[in-house]
Amino acid sequence: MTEEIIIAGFGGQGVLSMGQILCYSGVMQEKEVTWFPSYGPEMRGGTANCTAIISDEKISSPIVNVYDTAIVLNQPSMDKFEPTVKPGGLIIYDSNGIIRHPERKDITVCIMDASEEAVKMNNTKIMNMIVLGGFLKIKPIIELDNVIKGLSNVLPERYHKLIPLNEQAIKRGMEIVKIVHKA
Amino acid sequence: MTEEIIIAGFGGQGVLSMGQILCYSGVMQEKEVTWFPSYGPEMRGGTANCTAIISDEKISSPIVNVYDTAIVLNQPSMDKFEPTVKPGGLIIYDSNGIIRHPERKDITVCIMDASEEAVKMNNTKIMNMIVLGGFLKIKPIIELDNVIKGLSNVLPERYHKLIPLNEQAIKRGMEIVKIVHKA
Amino acid sequence: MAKKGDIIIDIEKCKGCEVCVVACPKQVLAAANEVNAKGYHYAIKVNAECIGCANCAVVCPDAVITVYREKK
Amino acid sequence: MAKKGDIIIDIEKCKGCEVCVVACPKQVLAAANEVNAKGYHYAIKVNAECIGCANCAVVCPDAVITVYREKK
Amino acid sequence: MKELRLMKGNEALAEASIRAGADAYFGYPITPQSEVIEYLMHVQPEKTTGMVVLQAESEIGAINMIYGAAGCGKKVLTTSSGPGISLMQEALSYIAGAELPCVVANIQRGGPGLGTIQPSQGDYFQSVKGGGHGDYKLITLAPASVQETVDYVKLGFELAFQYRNPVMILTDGIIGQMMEKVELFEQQPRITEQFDWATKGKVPGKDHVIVTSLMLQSEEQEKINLRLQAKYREVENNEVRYQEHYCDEDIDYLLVAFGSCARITQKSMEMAREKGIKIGLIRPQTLYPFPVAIIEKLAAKVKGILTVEMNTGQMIEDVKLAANGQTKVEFYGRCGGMIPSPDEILNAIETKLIGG
Amino acid sequence: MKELRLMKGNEALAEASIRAGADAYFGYPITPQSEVIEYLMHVQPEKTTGMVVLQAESEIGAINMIYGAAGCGKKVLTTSSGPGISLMQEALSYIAGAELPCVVANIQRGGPGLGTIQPSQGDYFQSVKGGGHGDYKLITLAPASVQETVDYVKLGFELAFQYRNPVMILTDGIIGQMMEKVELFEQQPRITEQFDWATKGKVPGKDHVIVTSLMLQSEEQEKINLRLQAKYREVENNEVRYQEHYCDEDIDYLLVAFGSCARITQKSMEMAREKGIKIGLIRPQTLYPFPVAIIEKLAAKVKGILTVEMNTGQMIEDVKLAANGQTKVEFYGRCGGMIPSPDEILNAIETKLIGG
Amino acid sequence: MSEIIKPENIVYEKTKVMTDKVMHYCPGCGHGTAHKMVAEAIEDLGIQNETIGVTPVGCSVLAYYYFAVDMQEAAHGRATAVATGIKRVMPEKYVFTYQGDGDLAAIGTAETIHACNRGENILIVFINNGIYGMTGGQMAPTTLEGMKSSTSPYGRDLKTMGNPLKISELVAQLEGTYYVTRHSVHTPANARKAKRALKKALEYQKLNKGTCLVEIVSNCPSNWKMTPVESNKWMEEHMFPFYPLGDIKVPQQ
Amino acid sequence: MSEIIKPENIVYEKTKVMTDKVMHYCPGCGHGTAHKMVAEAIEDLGIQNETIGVTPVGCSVLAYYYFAVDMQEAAHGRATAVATGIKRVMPEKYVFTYQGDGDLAAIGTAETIHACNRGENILIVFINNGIYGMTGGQMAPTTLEGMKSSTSPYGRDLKTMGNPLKISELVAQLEGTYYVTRHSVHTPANARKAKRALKKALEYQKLNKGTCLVEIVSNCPSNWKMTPVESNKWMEEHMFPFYPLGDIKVPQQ
Ligand SMILES: Cc1ncc(C[n+]2csc(CCOP(=O)(O)OP(=O)(O)O)c2C)c(N)n1
Ligand SMILES: Cc1ncc(C[n+]2csc(CCOP(=O)(O)OP(=O)(O)O)c2C)c(N)n1
Ligand code: SF4
Ligand code: SF4
Ligand code: SF4
Ligand code: SF4
Ligand code: SF4
Ligand code: SF4
Ligand SMILES: [Mg+2]
Ligand SMILES: [Mg+2]
Repeated sequence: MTEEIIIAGFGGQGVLSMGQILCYSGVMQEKEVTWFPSYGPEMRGGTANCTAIISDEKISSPIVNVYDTAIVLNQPSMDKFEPTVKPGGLIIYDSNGIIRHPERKDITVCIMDASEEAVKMNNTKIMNMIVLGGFLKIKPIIELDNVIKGLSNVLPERYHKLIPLNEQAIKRGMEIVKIVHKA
Repeated sequence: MTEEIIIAGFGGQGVLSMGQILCYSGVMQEKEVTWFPSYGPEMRGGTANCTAIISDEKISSPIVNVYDTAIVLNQPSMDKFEPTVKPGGLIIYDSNGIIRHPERKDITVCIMDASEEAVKMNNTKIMNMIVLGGFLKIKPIIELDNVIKGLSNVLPERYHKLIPLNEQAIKRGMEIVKIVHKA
Repeated sequence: MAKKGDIIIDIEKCKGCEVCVVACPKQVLAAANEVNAKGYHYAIKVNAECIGCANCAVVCPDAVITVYREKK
Repeated sequence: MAKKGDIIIDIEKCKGCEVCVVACPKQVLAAANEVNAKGYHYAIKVNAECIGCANCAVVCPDAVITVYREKK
Repeated sequence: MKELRLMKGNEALAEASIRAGADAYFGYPITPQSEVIEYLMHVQPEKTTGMVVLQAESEIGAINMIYGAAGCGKKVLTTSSGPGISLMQEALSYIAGAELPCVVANIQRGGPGLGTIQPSQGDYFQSVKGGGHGDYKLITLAPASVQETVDYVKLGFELAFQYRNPVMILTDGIIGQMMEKVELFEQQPRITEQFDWATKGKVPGKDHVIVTSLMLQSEEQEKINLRLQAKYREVENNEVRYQEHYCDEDIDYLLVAFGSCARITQKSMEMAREKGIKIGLIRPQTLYPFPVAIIEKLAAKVKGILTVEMNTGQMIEDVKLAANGQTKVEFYGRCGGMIPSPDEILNAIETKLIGG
Repeated sequence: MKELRLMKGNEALAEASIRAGADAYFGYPITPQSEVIEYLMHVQPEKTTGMVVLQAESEIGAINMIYGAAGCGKKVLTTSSGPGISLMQEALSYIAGAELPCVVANIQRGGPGLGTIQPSQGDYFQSVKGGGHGDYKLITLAPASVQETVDYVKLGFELAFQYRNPVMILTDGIIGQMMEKVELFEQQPRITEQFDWATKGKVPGKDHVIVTSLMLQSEEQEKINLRLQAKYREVENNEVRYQEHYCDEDIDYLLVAFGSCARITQKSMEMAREKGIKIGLIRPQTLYPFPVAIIEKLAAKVKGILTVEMNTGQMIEDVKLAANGQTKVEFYGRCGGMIPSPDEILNAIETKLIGG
Repeated sequence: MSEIIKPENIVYEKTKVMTDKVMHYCPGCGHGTAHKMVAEAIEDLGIQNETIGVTPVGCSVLAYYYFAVDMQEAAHGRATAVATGIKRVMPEKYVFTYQGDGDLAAIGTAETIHACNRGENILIVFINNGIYGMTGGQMAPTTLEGMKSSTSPYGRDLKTMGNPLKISELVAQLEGTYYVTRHSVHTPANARKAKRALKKALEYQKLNKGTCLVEIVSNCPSNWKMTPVESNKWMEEHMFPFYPLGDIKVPQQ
Repeated sequence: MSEIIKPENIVYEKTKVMTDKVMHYCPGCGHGTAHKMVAEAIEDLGIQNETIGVTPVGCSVLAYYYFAVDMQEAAHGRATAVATGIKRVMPEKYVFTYQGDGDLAAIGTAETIHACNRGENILIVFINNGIYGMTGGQMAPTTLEGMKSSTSPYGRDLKTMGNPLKISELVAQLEGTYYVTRHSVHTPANARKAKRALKKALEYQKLNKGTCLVEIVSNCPSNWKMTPVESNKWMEEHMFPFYPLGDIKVPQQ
């Protein structure tokens, strides 16, 4: 198993930590992982993205051009990464602010109202966890238990009290993810 | 004909310009010439030396380790350069301040009381010209006419009135040089 | 009486920094609830008090405001 | 009365700069007519007025003067 | 106790320097390596091991602080990238000339000039041939993972002190920026040894110590150079490190790649082997000393060699020198911050190496 | 009218720059090249041709002034030696990346570090492989006489503008300090051409001009690199220059040497030929581009090649790459400011090349 | 109101000395406003085609895309050396550098001091935001005591990290500087004042009397980790007391 | 008089903190005297074995042969960075640099300013002879107006070559400097005063209060093309008016 994932959105949406949590969770499950941020001037203010790879084998490059899964949280990222999903791959996106929805027919397309849901849960910061839940529902490459363990690695001690909320968000995400199109 | 000459003494004795004059004179006589100064911290205050090569052929290296002629104006230079004269070569030196005279028997040794003579001529600055005269007497590789032409190249225009004095010095040198030992 | 003025904001280029908002002497400006394609809550006019003083435009780092003032 | 002093100059290390000469309050020093092995007109004592004030030695860049003074 | 962590390459490098018992880090920010100093400033090793961390006014400031502290016999390191490393060339030549130990890491980005901040391997020549003036060598280590980055910090200090020579860790923005699992070695004590070549206050009864790279007399300067060369020969004899894949089998083709690029190349190799191509890979872990002997040996038996680099062709010269005309040596590379994909390299194997 | 003079290499270089129509010289003193700026300050070309001469606060200041003035499409040069040239590496990479024309002369002295001020050829690698970061090349000219120094200043400017590339004149303390006969070319006019790539004030109706070496997008940065590489291939095809001695005869052995060292080697060659040894000499006048083809051709027919350098063995790598295993390549060198004598080289010919 | 919106009523629009390229700066960053003031000064003086600018390495590295004048991009810290090169071969042009505090006052200290000491007839526009913006918020020479940055995460400690550097006051001491002044662009009034200073400085360039330096104390909302509006307030409260606005050296008649 | 010459009567001899090596300086060069004063200060304080010195590139490059303390030779201009590296890892040692005006105030400007601005607890001994001695008499940043050098053969022209730089006054402005003073060593009285200043500066190093800089205005008979005695006179007449002797910054109690 090798899963190559791009996670992309605006800065502040928590795309980098989403990737890190995935990787930490992978480590808990004794997988090989790599995480690679986009860095550069575009990091500031504008968009942010990272590549997370989770695999049973040693990982060659932490940077790839095509992905098994694209997790997309804004329109520019949609425009940039839709074409990079491998045929048969998955795109999963938050509906908020998306004007042009994915059009490819050779990939699985999932939509989530994660931002909306986060507002409902009174914490916009957990939007990324909701999306993560959605992804794990569609591709259950890591068990929820290990994700929770991973979380406790990413979060500094003083935030550990937030873990139950995050868990809740992940679970909620698993519920609300909708498959729009199946490859 | 190739003549490789080292000229060495204290800074201020005019060893560098003696070499340059020789080279300019060589050019007047359509010879190939190179002139190479010793440069480095030892240039300042202490000793100074230069290598002048005059040849009918293209000159390979402007720096050599052994010389056809050593022109020596102080004791440290005597110590340093006596051993570097090729067997059969020439050493020519000013007597002033020399404690240890050359001992080699395989080279021609000439002595000059050039400093003394310069004082007599009321111009210590022409000591080097006197020595040059001595050298040209022993090794007449360049004609006096050409030396005078060379001089007018080295001396800035405003000093051209000094050329006759220099000529006189060279001629005097030719007179006073003494062969101490012949190889 | 203050002159009458108006402004045009190039909202797609606006970065929603709100520097114009605090610079306006007439509280003409505010951040929109909506975001533009870049995700910024762009500036919008919220009243018609504009006097064309150009304060907003002068401090707008992205030069996205054009200011008009009635001549008379 | 001034103390009596004396100096020793390491003439082979002296560079003949004459800085000591002008520093001596008693005109004890002068440049020799002779040169040392390095070609310098080294400093020499020309009178016996030395008071051991060490002025010459302090300013000697090459630290070649040692100064003695009678203790009493 | 060894510790398993998921860390960014740059942060792992910083942590490894603390654990290796470094006495000081001096550096200046530049992308993609600023996390090294940021991590150190955050962790404040001064309060635990006593390691000093200072942001210098420039890379020139930093590397000359390194010179000073290394001259005291201390374990010191700096890190930078392309332009910053170029500014250090004068001082690196001084450090090599004065035979001082230190570790410098170049987290390479694309050049020339300001270039791009994306990963590259364009500073190979600078590291292994000598970007500074005069004849000197940097021992150059090329990690291909966060784990190796950590290990090479420790190894780097060991080699630096063993040979009294600067050690370059030549890595890139991929390895500096990526997170990977890493096993951290235990905290090492800081050195207390009083090296007799180091300035530490004159020892009564002994001559004072001089740290210098100057020798005005040519005869003496030549002797120093010959001593350095003798040391380099020793390094070449003893310190070559590389990883080989399938090279003891009966291979027809050989790949040579280093650092992050070797990881990708390895994948391409596996893809090629699945297609039945008998191909192996040499990954030099030391770029200087270069694994000449093994490549020379393999060159005698393969039909061709392909070097893969994230530049326009630099290590290929060392591969050619090692192969010495025994077989053809081809090149595939991407540059300017572009990273080759396994498919591209496979394609190069099929067209340039086999078809070519 | 051409003029015959007896001049010091450094002064001749300075005079040649005035006559080549240079617009500016920026430099910083360092032995053995300070006569360049001293000559210019003395002669005051500002009053005749208008050429500006400025002593910068450092070599880094000087080379960045060069960048600025070259970016205006002006003919500019600087000179330095070892440590100073090392400090210029960042900016040289910038200049190459921004494709600006300029001439830089390195009057080499012995390294590494502060080394010695005596002549050396230890900066060969730095010049031809790239001492700065990233993939770039300096066109490198190696004069062997004061005359060639003068000629290469003119040629250097021509090549610099033709290829929009920095040109390095790689010479040494021998040639810089020696006086020799030299024929000076006539005064050239200063350029008045308004290059469209140069900043000179925006031309109405046209886009403003940007001089930069930055391109953050990797795809674009790669394109720039590939364009540079294409230019370098053109340089390699068109600009190789070398002198050959007896190479069209039936020779058994070949010598390769450059610059001042080649003069001495030539003498040794004549001595060897007098002894009946059939031997020739290639003297590369361009070190980059290197005369690969001729050496490759000769390597096929000779029994061995000896390179002679005033370093510990640098150009030998390019000779080996050119020979590509067809024949053995040996090395003889002196370093640290030492200069080989014709006898020594003859001895190396007899022992290393023939006997070895 | 739309009757007001017609070309002849325009009282303020983007200057033609700036291009249409969207600037890459973070929302509310003073760099954009500072750019505008420089460009407007150039426009007002009608010297667009006689001006050559030099950008630094720092957030404003890409400023060459935004100024519609001929531009060169200098290596980190070397802008004044590059400008010296330009001005010496093109003395009739107006030459300016645009530099951040890291660029001008850390790595570029020698070039800055010596260009000023030589009295190069250039304008230095110095953006002091107390931080290395581009590289992600490391400490700059001008970072205030106690101020947090990614390399002073617990606040700048004067004992180990040195003192905030008033480089403008320093260069004002040099004979070579003609006009040194400190401004900000965070309010309309301040921005307009800054522009007047920039215009003056460019006009002085014709006199060949020496270097002019206009410091602009600015913000870096991203790395200060504040909203733009908060950052401007913080700047007033913390930066201005240490870096007081106003003229530091004015031409002596 | 020979009865006076006996060991117990010695009142002045070469300090043990200097080696027996013959110095390579030109006759009458102030470097030698300055060396002695530094060495005597070290001797007086009894800190020979706790002192580490840094020599520059300049005429005093070989000073490491003359000081009998542990020494490092720094690259041109970088002595204060090297000293920073030493002092930071060996804070209990006394660390000094010995630098010429080219080294400290031209190529090394950034390192000098920033070491002083950080307040590194080191002593900088700054030999200002208004010229590049070692390389044969080129213009230094401190060369006076109109003064001739091999790169200002018609005298320093302020318009094109910049102004003589008072770097001591400049660094005295920085918070990080604790004690900045200017002396000479050309007369016995001046030399003794310089030594007292050097001693004070070394003593201050124990307090960890910042950088001390002792400037010594000195001569370069060889490149000024004067006899040593003439050069000292010229120095008094021309250098001192521009570089007045005395304290520039003294510790505030
Ligand atoms: C030689 C070199 N060193 C370091 C860098 C990395 N670098 C780029 S910008 C920068 C600092 C920018 O800070 P500042 O000058 O204050 O500008 P700002 O971004 O704050 O406007 C640094 C250190 C570089 N590009 N080159
Ligand atoms: C990088 C570098 N640039 C230039 C030089 C040449 N250089 C040696 S000493 C010196 C100047 C010395 O002048 P100063 O610092 O005033 O010392 P002084 O000799 O006058 O005591 C220069 C330019 C060098 N060695 N290294
Ligand atoms: S022009 Fe003046 S009044 Fe109108 S919106 Fe702008 S700031 Fe407000
Ligand atoms: S100042 Fe400009 S960019 Fe900022 S919110 Fe207002 S209009 Fe938008
Ligand atoms: S000790 Fe004093 S009196 Fe004696 S010679 Fe020296 S200066 Fe003169
Ligand atoms: S000061 Fe010293 S070196 Fe100079 S003349 Fe006097 S004794 Fe000799
Ligand atoms: S990082 Fe700071 S200085 Fe740079 S653009 Fe963003 S806000 Fe402005
Ligand atoms: S050149 Fe000048 S500074 Fe150097 S030793 Fe000679 S007199 Fe002293
Ligand atoms: Mg800044
Ligand atoms: Mg000096």
